Amino acid sequence: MEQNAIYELLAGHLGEGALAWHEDAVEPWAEIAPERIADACLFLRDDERLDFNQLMCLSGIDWDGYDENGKGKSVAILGYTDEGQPETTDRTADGDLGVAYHLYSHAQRHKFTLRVRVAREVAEVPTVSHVWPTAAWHEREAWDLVGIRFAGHPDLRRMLLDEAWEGHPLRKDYVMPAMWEGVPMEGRPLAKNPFPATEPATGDDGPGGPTPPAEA
Amino acid sequence: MEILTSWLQGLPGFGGMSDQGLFITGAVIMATLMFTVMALCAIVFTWMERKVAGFIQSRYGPMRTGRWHGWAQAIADMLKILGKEDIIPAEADKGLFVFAPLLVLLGSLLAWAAVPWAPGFTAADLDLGLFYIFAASSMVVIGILMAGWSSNNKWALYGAARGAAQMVSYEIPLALATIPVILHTGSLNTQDIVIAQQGGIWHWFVLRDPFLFVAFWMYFIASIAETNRGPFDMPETESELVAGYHTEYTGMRFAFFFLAEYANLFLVSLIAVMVFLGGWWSPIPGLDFAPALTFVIKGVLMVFLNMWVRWTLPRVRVDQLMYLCWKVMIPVTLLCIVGSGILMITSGAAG
Amino acid sequence: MSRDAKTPPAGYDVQREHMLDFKVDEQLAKVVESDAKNFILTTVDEVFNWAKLSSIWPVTFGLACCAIEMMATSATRYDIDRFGAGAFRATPRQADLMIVSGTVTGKMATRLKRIYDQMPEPKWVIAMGSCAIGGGPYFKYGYHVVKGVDQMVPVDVYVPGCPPRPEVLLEGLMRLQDKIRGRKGRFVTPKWVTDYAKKIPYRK
Amino acid sequence: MATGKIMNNGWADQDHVPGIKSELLELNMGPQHPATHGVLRLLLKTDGEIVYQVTPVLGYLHRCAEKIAEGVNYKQWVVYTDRFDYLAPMCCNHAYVTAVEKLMDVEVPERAEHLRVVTAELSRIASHLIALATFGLDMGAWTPLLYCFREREEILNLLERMAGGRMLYNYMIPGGVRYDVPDDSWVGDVLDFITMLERKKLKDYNDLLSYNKIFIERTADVGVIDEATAKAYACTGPVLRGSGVKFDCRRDDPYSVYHKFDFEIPVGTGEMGTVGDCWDRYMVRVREIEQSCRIIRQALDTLPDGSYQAIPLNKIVKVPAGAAYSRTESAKGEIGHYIISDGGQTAFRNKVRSPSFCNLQVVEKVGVGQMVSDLVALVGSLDIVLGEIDR
Amino acid sequence: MNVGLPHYLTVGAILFALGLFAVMSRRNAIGILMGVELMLNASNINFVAFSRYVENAVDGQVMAAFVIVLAAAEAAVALAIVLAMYRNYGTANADIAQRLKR
Amino acid sequence: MVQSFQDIYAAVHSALVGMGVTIKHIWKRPVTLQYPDERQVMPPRFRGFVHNDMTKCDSCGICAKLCPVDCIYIETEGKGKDRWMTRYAIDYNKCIWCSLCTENCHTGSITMSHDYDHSVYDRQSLVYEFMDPREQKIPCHRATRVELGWWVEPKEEKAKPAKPKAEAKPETEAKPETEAKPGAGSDAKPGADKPAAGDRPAGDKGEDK
Amino acid sequence: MTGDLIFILLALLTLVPAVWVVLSRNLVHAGFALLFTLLGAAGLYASMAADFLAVTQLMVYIGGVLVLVLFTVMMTHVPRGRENHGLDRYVPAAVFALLVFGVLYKTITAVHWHAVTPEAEPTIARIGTKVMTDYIFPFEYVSLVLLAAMIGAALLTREYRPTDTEDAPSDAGEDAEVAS
Amino acid sequence: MSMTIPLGTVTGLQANYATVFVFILVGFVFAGIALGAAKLLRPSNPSPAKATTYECGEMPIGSSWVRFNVRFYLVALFFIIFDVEVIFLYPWAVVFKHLFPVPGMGPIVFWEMIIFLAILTLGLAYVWVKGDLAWVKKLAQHPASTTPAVAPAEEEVPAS
Ligand code: SF4
Ligand code: SF4
Ligand code: SF4
Repeated sequence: MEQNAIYELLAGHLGEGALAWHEDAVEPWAEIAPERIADACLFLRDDERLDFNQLMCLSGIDWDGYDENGKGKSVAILGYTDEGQPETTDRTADGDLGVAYHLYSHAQRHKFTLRVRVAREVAEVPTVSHVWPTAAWHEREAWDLVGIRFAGHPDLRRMLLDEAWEGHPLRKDYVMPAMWEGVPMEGRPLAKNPFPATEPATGDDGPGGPTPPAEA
Repeated sequence: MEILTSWLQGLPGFGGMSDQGLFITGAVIMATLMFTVMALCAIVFTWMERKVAGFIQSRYGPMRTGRWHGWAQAIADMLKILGKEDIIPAEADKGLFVFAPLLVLLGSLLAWAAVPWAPGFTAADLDLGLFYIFAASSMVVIGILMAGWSSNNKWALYGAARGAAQMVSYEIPLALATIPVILHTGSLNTQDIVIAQQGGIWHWFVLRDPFLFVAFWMYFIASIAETNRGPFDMPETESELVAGYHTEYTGMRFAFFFLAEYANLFLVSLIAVMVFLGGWWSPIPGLDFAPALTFVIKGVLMVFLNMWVRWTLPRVRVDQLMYLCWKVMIPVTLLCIVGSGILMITSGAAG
Repeated sequence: MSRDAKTPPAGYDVQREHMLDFKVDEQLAKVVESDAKNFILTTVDEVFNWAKLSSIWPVTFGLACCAIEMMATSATRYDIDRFGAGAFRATPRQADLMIVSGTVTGKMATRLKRIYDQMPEPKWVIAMGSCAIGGGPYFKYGYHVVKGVDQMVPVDVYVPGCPPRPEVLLEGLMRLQDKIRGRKGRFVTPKWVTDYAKKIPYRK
Repeated sequence: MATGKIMNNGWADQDHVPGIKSELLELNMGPQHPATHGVLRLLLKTDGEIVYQVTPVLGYLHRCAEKIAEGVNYKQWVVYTDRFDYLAPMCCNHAYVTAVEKLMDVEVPERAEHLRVVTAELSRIASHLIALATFGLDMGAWTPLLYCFREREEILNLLERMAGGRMLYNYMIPGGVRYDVPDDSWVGDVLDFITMLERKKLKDYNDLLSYNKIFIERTADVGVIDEATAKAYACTGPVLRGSGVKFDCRRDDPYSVYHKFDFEIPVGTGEMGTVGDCWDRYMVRVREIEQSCRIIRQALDTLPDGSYQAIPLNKIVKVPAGAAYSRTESAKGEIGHYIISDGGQTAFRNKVRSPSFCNLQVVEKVGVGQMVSDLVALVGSLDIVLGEIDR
Repeated sequence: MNVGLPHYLTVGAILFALGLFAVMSRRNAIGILMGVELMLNASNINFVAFSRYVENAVDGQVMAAFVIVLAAAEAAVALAIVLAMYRNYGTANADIAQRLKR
Repeated sequence: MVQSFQDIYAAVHSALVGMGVTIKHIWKRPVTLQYPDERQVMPPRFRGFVHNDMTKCDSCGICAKLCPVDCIYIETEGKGKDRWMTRYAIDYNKCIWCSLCTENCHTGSITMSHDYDHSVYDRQSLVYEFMDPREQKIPCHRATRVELGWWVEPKEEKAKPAKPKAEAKPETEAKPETEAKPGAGSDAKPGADKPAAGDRPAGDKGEDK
Repeated sequence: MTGDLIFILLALLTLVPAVWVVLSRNLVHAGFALLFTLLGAAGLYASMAADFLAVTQLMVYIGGVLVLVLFTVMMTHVPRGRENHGLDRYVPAAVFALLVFGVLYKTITAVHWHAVTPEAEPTIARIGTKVMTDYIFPFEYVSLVLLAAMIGAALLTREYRPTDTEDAPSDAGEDAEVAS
Repeated sequence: MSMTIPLGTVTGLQANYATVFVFILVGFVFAGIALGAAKLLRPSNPSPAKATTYECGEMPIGSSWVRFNVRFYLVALFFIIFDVEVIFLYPWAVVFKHLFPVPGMGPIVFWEMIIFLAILTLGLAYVWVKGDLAWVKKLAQHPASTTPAVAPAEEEVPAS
């Protein structure tokens, strides 16, 4: 089925106010009000004309710093320096968070994309794990990495990181940890120039110095 | 024993020795010999296993330790294990943990006492030889249970439970499969059993009658299971229970299990040879030059068969293992006993 | 093109690998000489060292992509068993060597440490692959990656590569054997690096 | 039957309390366990041999790939896609470049697509070989593992000639592939190899493993994932097909040039037991190897001439702003990349939908009530790879 | 010392007394069972000793064999009962089980 | 009953078939490559350690920028014509042998060598220093280089003479490449693939032995 | 002399662990101690030329009963394998046991046994003959007893049995069992 | 076969068992030597971390000293019965050949054992039919049974 037709059906179900349609994108997508997402998904799954029985993907997104017009202005994320120390910044992130749902129907062979957007402070979206069981893990992952809480999720624990982990790494303002539960996460500066101007390079096992052993 | 004691008597220093002294000296020498053989077979067979596995898998196996095809590999392994630190887990039941490997080792060592190496050459020439061998090796079960339980490790516990259940189960078909042979020999003495097979390959029990043939294969399968190898290595299943009952064992204590495993492997092969494959008799009558050598060669061939099976077949599941034992092998061996008995009666062999 | 050259290509120095054999060569002789006071002890030591280096049982410890290469090393074509190191033990209790093959993440690092602790001594660690050596590709943004397993456990040999070819792991194993033998092996920086450095004309 | 009964088949734990629930043995399978194919940890609750609950714990190989995607540029990120499914890196490369190209809207030269298909299929074969190998190993068969690795080495050699890397190739780039066919004999060698594989080696595996009675007993009727479950959990790839669903992105959502080729989609038929059991999943992989061989043969036979790069190698790729989800069929299943670009050199967000991640989820449901050994079989037959689950 | 019948009988008696002690002092049903096994072994020793030193026939041994066999059967059933008890009362403690029964 | 006999037959039969397969392999020659004694010849595109020919490198820093893991360390001092390179190092703690650096080097100095086996005992030794600033510093500016007499022709010229030298390698893909790729990019490739014969050893001992 | 020594060793091997069996607070330890007692008893049989019995003891007691006992101990899971018992029982039990032992010992020493020490002979054939002839009915009876024991024990341990508190159908579990 | 070495009361037949006894002692001695040698040679560097229980790298949850599944017990139980059967089969097998020809004994010897076997086979058949030899394998087939496991994050599977 055509994307537009799907949208029409969905809009018919949800009512106009609940969603917006972005048609000209590479991949058209419908923006849905967060509180209606579970409803919409149930409809998309159960309506036999649509029959979206597969949730291909569920992605949590931090929209902070995204420039809609696409001038490549997105903020640089923080990492570790060459010395292995975490980079820091004064910038505070403020953009919205979002979730994208990619649906597919085995029977009808069509796809559809939904998106929701929530304010960073709210960061809560209804779960769709009762619609598609597979969403359970995706949502856990989104909670883990992006920090979007899914209301009604049966088991919203962190998925990839440890329960005790601090912060949600895929947020744009995430500062890399230096230490975690006794495990050093920072690197060690290895890039040091081994040739300080005065000291001679030494040793068998020394860094690749200019003194190879005599070859036979 | 007799050979040994009389030989000892002939030695200069032993002439004036009392009979008891002679006997004890003889027994100690014998036990030492058996122990050495046992250790040796662990060494030889680990190497052999790795080579056989290697060649089956189109690779080489050990190549570099000791130059020629890594012949010294197992020696190095043993020496290294000797120098490994010994860890007793804090949570373990220390006494039992320490004792379990000894028991396993002892269980297999004891069984070696009754192996008929050559005419008249048995460490303990027991009237109940075969029966005794099975009985002695049943001590291994306790050792395994002990090891698994005392480790206080869940995988070890699983391994021990599986191992014990498996070994006790397969003891039955193992013992039952030999009974048709006992019917023929009328003696449990290991020497007698071999002597009864004199006269070329057609007199070996495996080829005496069809039931015995089936019994032999039953024995073979049961012996694989009894040694926890091949497709029946449930207690050690690397891919399920990390290393089974010896998960927590290190160094020398682990080596004891290792030793016992290969000693048992060789032992059951030797028993197969002794009971079914004509012991030290060569296939062609009259060509019995080196009885002990023939015996050992046949044993090694059986071991090879064992390895071949091991490196070919996937592993069965626990319940299938039990199924195989209780629902296939025990009925079949019972059938073999009855069938062989009837054949004996009808052919007039009884009497 | 022939990939399966069974002979070393030209310029490859076979000699250097013969350091592996249980034979007193010059360098070892030097080591031995210094200990010559107690001849027996030295010999016994030597024998045990030989045993240790000939029978390095690794623990089955695969972490990531490199683990596949580790498997490949133990598989048909490269066959780590030739060195006596093919007896992969599933339990650290019976292992001598931990091949940290892959990315060590924060969550795994504590487990890795525990497994290492549970190994009986003497024990060795090979860090295989860039990740295990120094965080590798995950150095910069790897918030969950430990940059170098040597921050968790002492590492004896570093095997570079991403993933290192099986040969390299074998080479690392040989270097480990050298180390056990009591010498630090040969010079480790490849010669071509220094050779080129030498070729550059001097300034002035 | 009452629930309590089952619980009570093991005995009570506390003293003096009649009819109390039994204590289940809680044990960790993994993260370092031979059966978990990496550093997966399965938290089991068992009673004897029966598993009452499976809780996969992930993240032991969480390598922060999605974060890195926001930090490195599009071409550098190809390197990291290699490391998702390190058993079939070409497939991952392919998935990623397809997604980027979808956003960039570039026309990829035919030749490049053919080369991509060939390498990806070779990679798929390699991955399936490892799947067979490790599955056999889980079942206790060592030797097939070694044989499969032997054949895999051949593939790696071919791909190494092609791409330079032995295992991780970094071969595809947005807009094409990095290198052309390396030498004149390469095509012939590939054809020789697949012929040999089809004719001889697969037969060996079948003799040794697939049709071995013990193997069948261990895998048939074990770990049955029925069609409804498979779809609900968004299983893809051989897992879905093993459950009898004839779905394959290469055919049903065509990308690259797969529409040009004639191949079949093997599905589980329940030949040895129930549709969707471990044996079916295993066999689907074996049959897919054959199909991959067919594809390779066709792709090489019709290998067009012309350029193989639409974007020169030394150009920095910039992707226009927008978002696109693209999915391809990797060896493990459907691998999807959701790329949000803001027009810069690096992706704004790159979510990877990894097939193993979704496939593994089914363990929570299907693993319950299995024996420990069957759980091993189930996990083995899912053919997960942790690099892509944890990313 | 010339080892003879009395020595064996004494060993048997000690073993029997120990078994008795176990039966009386143990609370755990399995402990009691172990005590019973000790006593059975004691009686077996006596059987064999008599058969060897008094009668020189194998009847005593046959008897002992039957005892062993029956002990095995007894152990099987008794342990099954222990298990049943454990399942029903949650304890292998004979006293408590008895109390719970009421 | 019949079923169970069939099962037994199937089990025995399949086991025997499997054993046939395995015994077949016992007699075959193993496919193992006995590594330290035998080595395989690497294909031309093989990516070993990254190697930089310091005589050509002008420390433009492209490679360092393109490296996805930032493992190339270039240090220079001075400015303009008096700019000297004091360090060129590659950190194999991080390098993932991806060859991205070699693709865009405009002088073709950085290449992937065929050397791959160098385990070390010390993590520091994996930082390969390609030059020793105590012995020499390398001029960066073209004019200075010309002046000092170690100007190396730009790649376009360099690539062509390099080709015939690589005759040992049967690969010929350089041609379609150059056609396909416009600009300098096309020539990055041959440099990546081909060692300047004689310059680069296959084994660590070098061919000069 | 050597015989005496062996006897003493065997008697110690029997009795010392037996004390442990009796006194150990850890039932698993008691079980393993029982192993030695049984081993010692087997040794005593052997020293009395009852070789068949000795081996039977090894096989049935050690290989069978003991395994069973250990399994049961492990299954009933006395916490940490320990049993709590107080002294209150020790005293009467000890007194009674000593009393019994006293009586027995008195009997042993009081009676003059007409002991003979004949030459030892292989026993198995004789036992076999005996079983086939004199003891034929006890023998068949034993088989019935074993059958009964097996069925009884199987019944008792069947997994889905109704209990006091729960009343599920007794064989419900079996229908679902997959005989694999 | 028996040796007649005067060994106090350990005579003749027992001599072989004395050998077994010596085997036990020698076994212990050798094990002791091996352990002693290892003790001399091995390093010892205990630490609390080293002595933790290995459970795939995780800290174990609870002790492993919990009860086993009854299955294993049942196996041992049946074993014991059949073990006894074997015990009686051995003397029978030994005398069979000798007793069978004795007039009047043949049928008795034969049928007696057949009856014995038959009775025990009956037992085997009983437990077989009753399913005691089968492992309860599929928990999933008990509809209510998935509930004890703490429900994973799953809901009703949607019809698709
Ligand atoms: S070093 Fe490379 S191959 Fe190895 S684990 Fe890390 S990314 Fe994977
Ligand atoms: S890109 Fe080439 S010339 Fe520039 S710094 Fe790197 S190696 Fe030198
Ligand atoms: S090969 Fe890749 S990782 Fe290594 S230096 Fe070059 S660009 Fe960096």
